Amino acid sequence: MFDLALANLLSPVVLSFVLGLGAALARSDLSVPEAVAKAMSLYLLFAIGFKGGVSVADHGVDGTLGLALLGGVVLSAALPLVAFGILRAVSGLDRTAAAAVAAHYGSISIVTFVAGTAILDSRGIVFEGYMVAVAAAMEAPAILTALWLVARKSEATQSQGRGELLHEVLLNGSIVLLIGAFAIGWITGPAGLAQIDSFIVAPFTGVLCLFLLDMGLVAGRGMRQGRGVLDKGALAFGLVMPLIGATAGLGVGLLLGMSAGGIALFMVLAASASYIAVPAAMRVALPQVNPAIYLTLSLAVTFPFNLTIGLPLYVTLAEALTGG
Amino acid sequence: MFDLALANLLSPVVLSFVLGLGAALARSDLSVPEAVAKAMSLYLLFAIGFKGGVSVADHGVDGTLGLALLGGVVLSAALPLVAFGILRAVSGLDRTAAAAVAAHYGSISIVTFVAGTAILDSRGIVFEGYMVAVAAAMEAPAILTALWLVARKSEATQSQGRGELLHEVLLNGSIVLLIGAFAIGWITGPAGLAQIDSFIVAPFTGVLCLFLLDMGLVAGRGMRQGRGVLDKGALAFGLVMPLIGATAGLGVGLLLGMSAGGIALFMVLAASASYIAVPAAMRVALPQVNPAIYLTLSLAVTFPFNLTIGLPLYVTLAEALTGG
Amino acid sequence: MFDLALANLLSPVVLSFVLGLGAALARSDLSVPEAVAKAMSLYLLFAIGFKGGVSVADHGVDGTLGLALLGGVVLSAALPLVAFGILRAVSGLDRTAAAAVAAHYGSISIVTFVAGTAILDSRGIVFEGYMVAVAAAMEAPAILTALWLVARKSEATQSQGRGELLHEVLLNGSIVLLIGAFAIGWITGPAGLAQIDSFIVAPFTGVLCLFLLDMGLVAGRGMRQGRGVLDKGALAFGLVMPLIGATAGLGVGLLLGMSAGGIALFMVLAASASYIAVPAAMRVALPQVNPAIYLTLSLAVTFPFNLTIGLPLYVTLAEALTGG
Amino acid sequence: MQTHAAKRVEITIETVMQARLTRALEEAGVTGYTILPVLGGSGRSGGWSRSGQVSRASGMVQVICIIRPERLDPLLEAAFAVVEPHIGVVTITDAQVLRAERF
Amino acid sequence: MQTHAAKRVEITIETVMQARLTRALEEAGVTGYTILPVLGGSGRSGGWSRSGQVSRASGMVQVICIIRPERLDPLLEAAFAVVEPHIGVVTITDAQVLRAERF
Amino acid sequence: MQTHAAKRVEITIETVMQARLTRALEEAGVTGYTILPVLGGSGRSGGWSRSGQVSRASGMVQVICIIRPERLDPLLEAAFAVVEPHIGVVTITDAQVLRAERF
Ligand SMILES: Nc1ncnc2c1ncn2[C@@H]1O[C@H](COP(=O)(O)O)[C@@H](O)[C@H]1O
Ligand SMILES: Nc1ncnc2c1ncn2[C@@H]1O[C@H](COP(=O)(O)O)[C@@H](O)[C@H]1O
Ligand SMILES: Nc1ncnc2c1ncn2[C@@H]1O[C@H](COP(=O)(O)O)[C@@H](O)[C@H]1O
Ligand code: NA
Ligand code: NA
Ligand code: NA
Repeated sequence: MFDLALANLLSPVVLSFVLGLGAALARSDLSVPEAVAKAMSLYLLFAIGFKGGVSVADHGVDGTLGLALLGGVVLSAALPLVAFGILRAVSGLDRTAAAAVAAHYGSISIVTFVAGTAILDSRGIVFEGYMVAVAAAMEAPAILTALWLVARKSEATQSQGRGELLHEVLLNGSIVLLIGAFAIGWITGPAGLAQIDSFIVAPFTGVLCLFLLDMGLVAGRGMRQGRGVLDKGALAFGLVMPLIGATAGLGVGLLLGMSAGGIALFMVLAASASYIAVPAAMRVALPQVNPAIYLTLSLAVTFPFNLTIGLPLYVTLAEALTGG
Repeated sequence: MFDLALANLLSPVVLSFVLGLGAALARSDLSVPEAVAKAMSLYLLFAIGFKGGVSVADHGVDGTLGLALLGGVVLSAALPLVAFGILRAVSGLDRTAAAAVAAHYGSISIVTFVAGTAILDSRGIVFEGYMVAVAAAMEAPAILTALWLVARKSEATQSQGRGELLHEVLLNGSIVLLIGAFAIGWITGPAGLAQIDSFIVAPFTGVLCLFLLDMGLVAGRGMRQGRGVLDKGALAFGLVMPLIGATAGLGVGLLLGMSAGGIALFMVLAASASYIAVPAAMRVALPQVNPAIYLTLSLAVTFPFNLTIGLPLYVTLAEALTGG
Repeated sequence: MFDLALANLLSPVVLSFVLGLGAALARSDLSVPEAVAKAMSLYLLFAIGFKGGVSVADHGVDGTLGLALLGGVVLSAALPLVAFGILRAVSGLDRTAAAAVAAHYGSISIVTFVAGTAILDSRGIVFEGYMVAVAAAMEAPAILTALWLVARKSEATQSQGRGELLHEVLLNGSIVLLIGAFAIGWITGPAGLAQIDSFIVAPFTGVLCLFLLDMGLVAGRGMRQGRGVLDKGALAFGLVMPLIGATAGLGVGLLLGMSAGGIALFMVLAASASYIAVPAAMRVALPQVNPAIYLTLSLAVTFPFNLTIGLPLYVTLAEALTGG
Repeated sequence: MQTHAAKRVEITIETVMQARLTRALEEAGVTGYTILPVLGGSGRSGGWSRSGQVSRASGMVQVICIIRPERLDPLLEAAFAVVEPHIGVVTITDAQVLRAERF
Repeated sequence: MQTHAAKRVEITIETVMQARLTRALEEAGVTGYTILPVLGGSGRSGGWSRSGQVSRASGMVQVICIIRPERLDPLLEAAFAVVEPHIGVVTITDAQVLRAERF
Repeated sequence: MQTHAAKRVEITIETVMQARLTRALEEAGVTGYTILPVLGGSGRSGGWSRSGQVSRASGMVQVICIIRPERLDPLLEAAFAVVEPHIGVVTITDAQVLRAERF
């Protein structure tokens, strides 16, 4: 465990993140243009989706695919309830703000997922290719739970915009690209991969480094700007909630009898917090909540925690508990 | 033929286009930043031009280079006359609009050309490296024909801007980069290629996938916005004109005694319709024509047709007729 | 020497620059989006820094690292005095403008450095990996010298902004990324490189080509716009100063007993002129100086000179004088 | 040259609300608008900047509508309904336009 | 502070016409202008958006000129000659400027 | 709808001075501003364009402040102190705003 944690901390990927973080905290003007950050995330989504699809084409789908999707949806829908309860107990956030934050922790961060697969790859641990689809399935349900938490106690339900919001979330660019690339990988299989692997496999880790450099910059700016936005209870939540999520993910993974790699990824997904799809949805649905609250928590607290400490911990636990 | 069509349809390249198309039609917010799309097109132009030049350096130039350039220019200048005649007969477009559209079909789409070379490469069919230069030579003549078609019947010839327009078209960024990279490839030859092949050869197909994803998004948006702009006659034109162009390209290629690959590319060039250089020229020269007409036809009708059905058809025919 | 000069001139890297230059002078609209140019420079800085760090991890640091850093700082601080003296003697620039220009020539151009390492690599000449750190150390001292040159004779010292300016220059994005990547490469060593070499090693020269294409475009536009800004004396300075700088760099390198590659890079650094960090600092500190003066000199005169003639000259000399 | 009085309305609003705003404007009979990108800004809810933004959640755009003076009120009401619960700013300036028949 | 009356002219025009417009402005004696990018818009000829645009054909820019009031008319005439056959909008606003000697 | 008089100040300034300007504005009590990207421009110190710029040294941005009329003077003084030695333009327009309590 300790070795893996150190190896993870001293990998180019994590050090790039640390570099970005440090640069932002030192007020360097280092920055990655918005269009380039977007391009790298398109690349990562396409590559991870495609490889997942190829892996499914290669190994076939066993019965657990459906169950894993169901497990993911349940996790995403249920975790916000836990998160909401904790936040109301330990932080000063009001009902609506707590619900908005809770939505982020039920949903997932695809970059954390990608970093998790990179660790698994580097350790030679295989995982179910369809976990990419599970990741996509976990994006949206948490949002519904959060909206329900708010609507339950308020008369102004704004229900007319609900359908539109769901359409937006389900068809947001990241999900469409991830699932689309998964489908393309599945259809074209190893032959398709052979055509483009020097684009999506070989340079993958390098692109991830530059992307995490940018994530570090954004997280660092978030730390500077978010100072004062979060009380101690909220901060503690941002460090404890991933562990709770990971435990729930571990339970689901064990229950479904998945491989060590699959279980580790279930933990990663449940532990991670969204910072792209859910913030956008919350700005539309719950505009009264200050976005600095959830962005700071998810980007500047939980993401760095998962990247540095969480991921090696989850992988080690998953391996230990499956005798891997 | 059918096998090749299916293999083409199920390649990562075409499926990426289909994914973009579907995402746009489903109103997903998936999008590729303008700067990134531009970067990918710079990359593709540089790579295709460079490889063409290296191929010429490698195999030498035989006498057909000059004839092929001439053939391309003649095709580009003559096809708009055919296109114009058909459009005036079957669609409701007025004289000026029909001329503007006709210019697009005489000129070429370099992305269609690139996709054509990708099919040839994947099937191991060689082609004359200088076809890249032919592609560049075919961009502009069609514009002159179209302007002549308009000027013939109108007093307001705006002739003062003619020279400036030609300068712009002949020195537009795409042509300059394509021809420049071709020259660099020719000068530096295989030794130059060895220095940069892991940049321009290995990742090429992967970049093409992401680029076509974006083309699919643009074409899909074009289909949505262009609904109602085109009458049935114009739509039919967008599907039939590529076949006419391909036939003309076939004739020229056979006449010049080119290889199966070279003939296929002549067909591809003649069948394709411009959507970058010519639209910009038409906005300047014939601003009264609604750009949605030609952009929808060329991007949302002819480009998808060529990519999915046209290319494998042209390649099969070229092979069959040369006994390849 | 002559062979190397020709090989350099006919390399894809230099020809790409020439293509950009020609396109801009011919008023083509070829252009690289700002975000993409920025992305390529981030990539080059990350790759060159990382590789330098790995090389240090690999070969260890001997005593010369500290001395080389010191030598670099002294060169950067002293060269502006020479440059200032020459400019005041041969050009019509006033005291402040001459000081602003002088700052550029004491500081360095990291792209020239990168192009220099590319030549060394292609000829199989090794160099001290820590030269990357020397490059970073040479960015800022020249600015202090220039400000001192101005302040010495003027009452309005604006000294309140001095600290802020230094903070900005020392923490400017390029330096932070270069040094940060150097540190990451050093920490992760060859194992880290193995994870990302197909991203930062294989495509490096290709990216450098596209980047220099853009540099050519910018230099060409600079030549067109800067016509008339520089008198003959200033122009001559832009061609002679790199030779003076290179000679000083040669002296320092010989004095420190470095390898032929290390000496060549010392010459390259001293010969090159900044066009990113120093112009920005000068706009803040000496806004009264027309930026076209130093940008034209450094980008449109000295950079092309170094790229085409200077680099092979410096490498040949360094090899000859060390018996390499 | 002959110019005509018009109102120029500028609405600075979060990017996530852009589609809803332009839809509301179209429903209120606005026949044209132009959208400018916004690099960054600061207000009661703090500062933000586009560089390095990973989330669409915090970008903004500026929507500009030129309209005939008599159409101002329905436009403002439509805009206000969308902007009201959100952060953002609405300003109105008197302007002159060429080609009044377009507005 | 001391300010001076000026006119602010904003011309929203297709990107392909930008060079022609600024050349015409310079010929009409305009000494300065600023060009803003436009993300998207909508008008009589339909809507468009920059994202995913593959063609230069449909982008727009906004050219802003600050000028002394007495110079308005030649500017408008020069601008109109370029804009007239094209899509696009021209607005004029009254403004105050610092450093009037610059205009 | 109920609107309120305000001043709209637009400052076009070099990118390198952006942070200094917004800091000065904040010190002068300005509670909000919006920053627009600038693509290019031309003035007494010549023309420039963002495309292919390798140096931060020559980009510009436009900072827009909406303020209550009575706050105009301190703002202009703060802005002028930063802008004065630099290239750039400051314009002021009369405007109306919704939600005056914000300014
Ligand atoms: N006084 C102002 N002048 C110009 N823009 C403003 C002003 N106040 C707010 N804004 C813009 O509106 C956004 C949201 O402001 P707020 O609703 O006050 O948080 C800011 O980020 C600015 O872009
Ligand atoms: N009323 C308006 N207000 C603001 N911008 C407009 C307006 N009408 C048109 N535009 C802009 O001008 C472009 C062309 O308009 P049009 O010539 O009406 O097709 C549109 O895409 C908008 O960017
Ligand atoms: N009259 C003007 N109207 C609009 N923008 C201007 C004007 N004059 C200058 N500018 C802008 O301010 C920048 C610097 O102008 P200058 O200080 O005159 O060199 C130019 O590049 C333009 O972006
Ligand atoms: Na989660
Ligand atoms: Na054609
Ligand atoms: Na130097």
